[in-house]
Amino acid sequence: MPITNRHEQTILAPIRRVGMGDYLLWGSLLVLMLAGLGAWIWQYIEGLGITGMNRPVYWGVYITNFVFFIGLAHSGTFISAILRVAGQSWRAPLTRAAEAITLFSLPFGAGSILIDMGHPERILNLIFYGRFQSPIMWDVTAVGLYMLSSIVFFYLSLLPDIALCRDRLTDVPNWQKRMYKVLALGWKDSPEQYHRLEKVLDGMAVFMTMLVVTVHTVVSWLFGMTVQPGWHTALIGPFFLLGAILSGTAAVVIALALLRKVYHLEEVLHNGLFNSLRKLLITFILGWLYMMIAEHLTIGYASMHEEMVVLNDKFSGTYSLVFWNMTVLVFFVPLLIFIFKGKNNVGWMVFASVLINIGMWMERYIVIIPTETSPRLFHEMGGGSYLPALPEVLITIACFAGLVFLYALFTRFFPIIPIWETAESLPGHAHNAEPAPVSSTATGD
Amino acid sequence: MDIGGLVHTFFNNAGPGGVVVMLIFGTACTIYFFLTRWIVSGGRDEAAIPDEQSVSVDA
Amino acid sequence: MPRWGMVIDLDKCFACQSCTAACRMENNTPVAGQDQAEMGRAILWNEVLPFVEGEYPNIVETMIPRPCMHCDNPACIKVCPVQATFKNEEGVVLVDYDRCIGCRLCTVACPYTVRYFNWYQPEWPEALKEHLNPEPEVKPRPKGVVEKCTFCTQRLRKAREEAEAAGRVFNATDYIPACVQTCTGHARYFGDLDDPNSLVSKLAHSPRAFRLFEELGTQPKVYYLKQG
Amino acid sequence: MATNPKSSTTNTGLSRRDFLKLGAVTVAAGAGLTALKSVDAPQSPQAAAAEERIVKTTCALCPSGCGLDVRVVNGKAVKVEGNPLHPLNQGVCCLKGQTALEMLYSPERIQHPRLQMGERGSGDWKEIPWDEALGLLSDKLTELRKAGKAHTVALLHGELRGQMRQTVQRFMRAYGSPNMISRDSLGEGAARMALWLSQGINGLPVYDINNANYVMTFGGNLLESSRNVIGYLGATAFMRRGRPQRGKLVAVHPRLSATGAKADEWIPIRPGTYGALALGMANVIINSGLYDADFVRDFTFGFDDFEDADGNKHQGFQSLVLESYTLERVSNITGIATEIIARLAGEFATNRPAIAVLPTEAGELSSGNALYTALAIHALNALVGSIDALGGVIVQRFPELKDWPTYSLDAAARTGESKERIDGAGMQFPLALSAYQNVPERVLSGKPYPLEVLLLLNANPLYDMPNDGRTLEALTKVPFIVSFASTLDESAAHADLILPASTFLEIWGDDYLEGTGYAGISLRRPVVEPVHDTRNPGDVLLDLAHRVGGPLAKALPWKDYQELINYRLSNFDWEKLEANGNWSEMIYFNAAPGSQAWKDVLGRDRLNAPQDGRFDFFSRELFALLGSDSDLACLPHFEVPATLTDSTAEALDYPFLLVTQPIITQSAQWQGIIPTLQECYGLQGYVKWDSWVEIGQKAAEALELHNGDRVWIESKMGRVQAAVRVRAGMWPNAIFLPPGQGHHTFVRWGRHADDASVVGANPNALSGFSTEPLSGLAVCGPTRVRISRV
Repeated sequence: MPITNRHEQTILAPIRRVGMGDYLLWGSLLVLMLAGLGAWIWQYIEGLGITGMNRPVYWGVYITNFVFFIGLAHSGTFISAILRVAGQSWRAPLTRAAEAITLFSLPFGAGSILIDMGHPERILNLIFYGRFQSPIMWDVTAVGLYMLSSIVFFYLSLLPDIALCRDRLTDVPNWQKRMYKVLALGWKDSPEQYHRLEKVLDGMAVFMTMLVVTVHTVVSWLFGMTVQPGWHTALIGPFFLLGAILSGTAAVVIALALLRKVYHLEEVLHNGLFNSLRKLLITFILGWLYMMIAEHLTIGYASMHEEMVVLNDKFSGTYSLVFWNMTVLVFFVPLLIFIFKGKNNVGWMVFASVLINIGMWMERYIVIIPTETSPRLFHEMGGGSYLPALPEVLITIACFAGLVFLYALFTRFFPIIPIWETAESLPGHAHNAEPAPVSSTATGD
Repeated sequence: MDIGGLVHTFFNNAGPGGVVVMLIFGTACTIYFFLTRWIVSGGRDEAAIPDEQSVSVDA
Repeated sequence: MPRWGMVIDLDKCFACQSCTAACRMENNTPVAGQDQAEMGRAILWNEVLPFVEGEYPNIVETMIPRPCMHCDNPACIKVCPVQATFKNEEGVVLVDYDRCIGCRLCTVACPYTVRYFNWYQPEWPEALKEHLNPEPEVKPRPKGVVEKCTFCTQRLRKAREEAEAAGRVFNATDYIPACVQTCTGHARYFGDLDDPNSLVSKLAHSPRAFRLFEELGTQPKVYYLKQG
Repeated sequence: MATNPKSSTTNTGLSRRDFLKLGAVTVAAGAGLTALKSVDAPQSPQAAAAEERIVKTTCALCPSGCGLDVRVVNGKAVKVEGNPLHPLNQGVCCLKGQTALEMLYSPERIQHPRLQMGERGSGDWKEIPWDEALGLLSDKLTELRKAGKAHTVALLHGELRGQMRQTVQRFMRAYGSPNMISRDSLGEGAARMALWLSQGINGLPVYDINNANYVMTFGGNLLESSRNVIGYLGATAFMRRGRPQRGKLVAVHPRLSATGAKADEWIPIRPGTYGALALGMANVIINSGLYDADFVRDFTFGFDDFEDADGNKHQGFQSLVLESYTLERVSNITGIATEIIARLAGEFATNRPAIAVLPTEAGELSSGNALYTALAIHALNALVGSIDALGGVIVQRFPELKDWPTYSLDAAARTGESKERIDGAGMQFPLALSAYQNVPERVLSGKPYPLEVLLLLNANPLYDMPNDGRTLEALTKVPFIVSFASTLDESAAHADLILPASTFLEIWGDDYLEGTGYAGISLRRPVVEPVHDTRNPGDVLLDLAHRVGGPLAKALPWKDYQELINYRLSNFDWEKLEANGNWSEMIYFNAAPGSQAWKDVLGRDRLNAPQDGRFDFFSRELFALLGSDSDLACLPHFEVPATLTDSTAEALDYPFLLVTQPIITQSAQWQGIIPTLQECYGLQGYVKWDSWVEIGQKAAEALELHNGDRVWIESKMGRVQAAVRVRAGMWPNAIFLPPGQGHHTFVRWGRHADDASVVGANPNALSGFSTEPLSGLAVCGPTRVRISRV
């Protein structure tokens, strides 16, 4: 059936033709990824010695990447699952974009652990000799389950649109058609199917919300469970969780703005959406600030000796530069931008979100490294020092390039805006029991 | 064996942890597989499997 | 089964680092070389650590030899995902080099930073390979695994074999680690903490005895006797 | 297992038994996977039944000479441990001994004799067989001897152990050269001379710390690098915890060393002013009448003023000290508060037996007042009656060995013997046995005669005293230089012929038990077959003696050094000696003052002073030598070191005083070569594989220096670079550079081995070496230096 309404037409446009720009983009991203892969192979052959890690700073940029990318992975679940549970129908256009960030950042998060291991080829030991008392086993379970669940959740919400592509897109290469046919699993747009899909998605949304809370708490318990000063605090779980949601939502804003610009989806991803996200971001930044104050005030006030060593290192020591930049980048500047400049101004929103994510990467760095550089048994000149070396830089860039590459690849072959959900705003597809959503232009205050 | 001992051996020894992980992944996969099949099969029941029932009138 | 423990009398220890060298020669820990040592990657299981307090001229400088504490409630064993590090029935914390996946969670968990990581494949010039201790337990470790003081388990095994060969019952005083044997100030005592008559348990209960970070609940089994 | 009836009836869903079955199945699956995993290669089979033995030998990496048990498996030495049957170390072994295997198998060792083909120092060597090398040297020696120039052959030597010292003496004397120059004028010469001038014993003082109640070390590093480190470590441990009454250890040094940190008290003092402190304490002890009056009255001389044979008056020790070493003056000189000096003196005198320890390390007493400082410090022992007392200063006894065969000197040997020594000892420096640091100046001046051949045995003059290139200049003037070095050290690199010495684990030899007091001998025997084509210098000398022939062959008739050892130790039960690795009397018998044995401990070696069993406060030996022109020269007194009295301009330009102090990780000739020692080189600054400069806190603040900054340390003689370590335990304007680093031979190790460079810096390069007029002892400190950022 030829494309009839304009809505589908704008969303399916990007899939039409794979231009020269795409190949160029994919090529450059692939080069970066191969550089990262080469660095990892060099590290596997030579040994972890080529990184900057040493004694006592045994964990460095790789573990920071691990926490950061798992943090990014919270965007998808938050936008689609939690808002679906909360019945916020305005989230419809951006659910897939958000879940895509989750889907494509998770492998690089989990991959960072693999890269950081001394013997990656012994990964199966985790299964053969898995020991559940270790926080790493909790991580493996939680992150693994979360990855599996977000793949299924993503695929299910994609199903109707794949069927739509199968039916609508006739002038695409054959292999693409066959792919749509296979992936659509014989979807027939029947109301019963939609009804079952809605029920399953609602059920999974509840499960995913609970799961995402466990994932990032468990990631933070890698540090929380040790007795090291600066790590061993009860607040590290919620602190990391809120940081992750903040970083995830900021990532969603960036992704949406890029999509809007590249694929001219202005009227689908209208300013109202960004205004709602802006309100969310403001609350999360304030929440994150609350966590920061709660943690550092408690440590500073009680001022136990070894805790103060780490705290002073952060506030006025070697890491004071990174720490204060991080607080400014994540708290002051974005907050001011959102409050004064952000309304109806996507450009500023993106700038603030980029700042937030840079700040959040530094925040993970600040939580991990200073505790390691001032060990409890702090003898004369015993403090460690750590500078990331070439392989760590290459692999970090490769992770980011990988995320963007997968994202770009996906938007080329599948509609990034869920047509069947947004189509509800048009008559004819009365599948959703909710009342007709408020028309798009009126939202936002 | 008392509960404390059971919990201790479960958490402390190498082996059961891996089995639990496999269990969780296994059950998750099967659940999702059946869910997906159930969703997709939605279309067929309504339109009735051609051989068993008469062709339904639904569009 | 004996519960091995050690007592180090800081009044008789003169920070001569013989224990550091003896431990290396007994357990074949690799030499790191200048550039690696600058990055803090020297592997010395039994390092002597200097602590300085005070302003000139009233200075207190304590130098503490720090083997692995072989804690009864070790922070490292709790976190190992594959049980590569474990406590044998005699309370000695060991590492299985074939199973360790090199995730290094145990190295960051240990409050005493006694665990070392092989960043590179250890290597010796051809000639120097000759002097390595041939015992199987101390075969040079591959890169990518964690290693630490083991209270010289190879000496325990040999002591047991000798006792068996001589047809007598093995008792706790037959075995001492290399660092205890070579201590120039005779400051180290080693033995079974569960045997109330052993010198080690008597000294462990002396008023001068203290342990590092007792408040952490790791229950270390290396006691220090106060200097002075 | 009795089935539980209740469970079978409730068949709702999974019954407990099904659940257990399911659990069992899953565990089985897990186990299956585990089985799959552990099928990899089984543990490598135990090496073929290893041929293993324990060989007992004696260490030579520091003057102590501990007994070692070396475990040899399949002909390879795999572990060095202490010999439990050896009285000195009783089973312990210091870190140098432990790492001896990294010396034995070191890739830096010279493997064959070499001849310098190109210009000296060019490194253009040709490896030649031993015969050719020995032939070359023996021809040169015979030719010189025939030409009557036997005296133009000189031998610079460091530590010579056991029979080696007398072997070399016989070789040089029979050959006809007076120039056997020992290195101890840099270090232990001061202690030896002080003991001889005051107590009449030509030897080094030994301290019975086991039984002492109060030990005070003036300079040096008793627990890290004294002559009998291991003995004193064990003794101090016994003094503290081995006896009901805990002894006190006080360390006096401008730097807080490991000895200072582990001592009960560390007394920071202005560098080079130990003598003043000792005399200040003597002042307090005499003033308060705490000295041992009986001992002083009956067994000392020169305490009170006296009249000599021809009637002129002489000032005694008492009046000198009371007059000119008041507390205030001493406090100004030393920078120590008066009440501290008074308290130390009081403690020293009342906690008997007390010991004042003389430093014997290189560079410790080298401020131009070494002799009189040593005399002052040793006088304290006499004041409190610790001479040969239980827990006091005892005299080392030596075992009676089979006598050396007599030999007569021929004409050439007699003329050579009468010649003046090249280093001026005996003539220019009447008291000195040798003046090692004076050799370069004399060679450059060509007086009294130019040298033809220079032999270097355990000595590295280019490293010990670079003197801003003058030593190198002197070496280039000597036509033929032979080195017995084991590695290509700085001096060996400028030699013409290298006859590489084997390590102590590959040679026969012995060690006198020094530092325990009672007589003893410790056997050294080859542990493994020589790893390279190297020989024991003892064998080389015997071989040369036979090649040169004549009186030399008669003086050293043995075919090789093992035979010499067997001969000399023949009156011991050889099996027992080999089994235990040593023989000793185990007990020291203190001589009661005035008893028959007292003659052996006081005045035994006096030349022209009466052997009346009296300790000389006023040295009659010196008096006989110097005549009666000045009393002060015969009494212990304090001369302010030259560098402390420099003009303000110089003091402003070079504000800091460089202090040296040997540390325990510095092994004799193998500095910089042993990787494990490099890896724990600087304990207190936590430095590995590098040099560091220790600066006081206030000085560091003034220069805004922090830990780890690279700085230049510059003196008039040269400049070196090191990393800063800010140290609380440092005299305000003193700085410290660790000796033993900065060698041009270093082990290429680790990943970037090929571009490895010199490790650390050589502090000797900063000091100018001159000589004390009377005693011939080295004057090289405290050097004035300045610090500037790199």
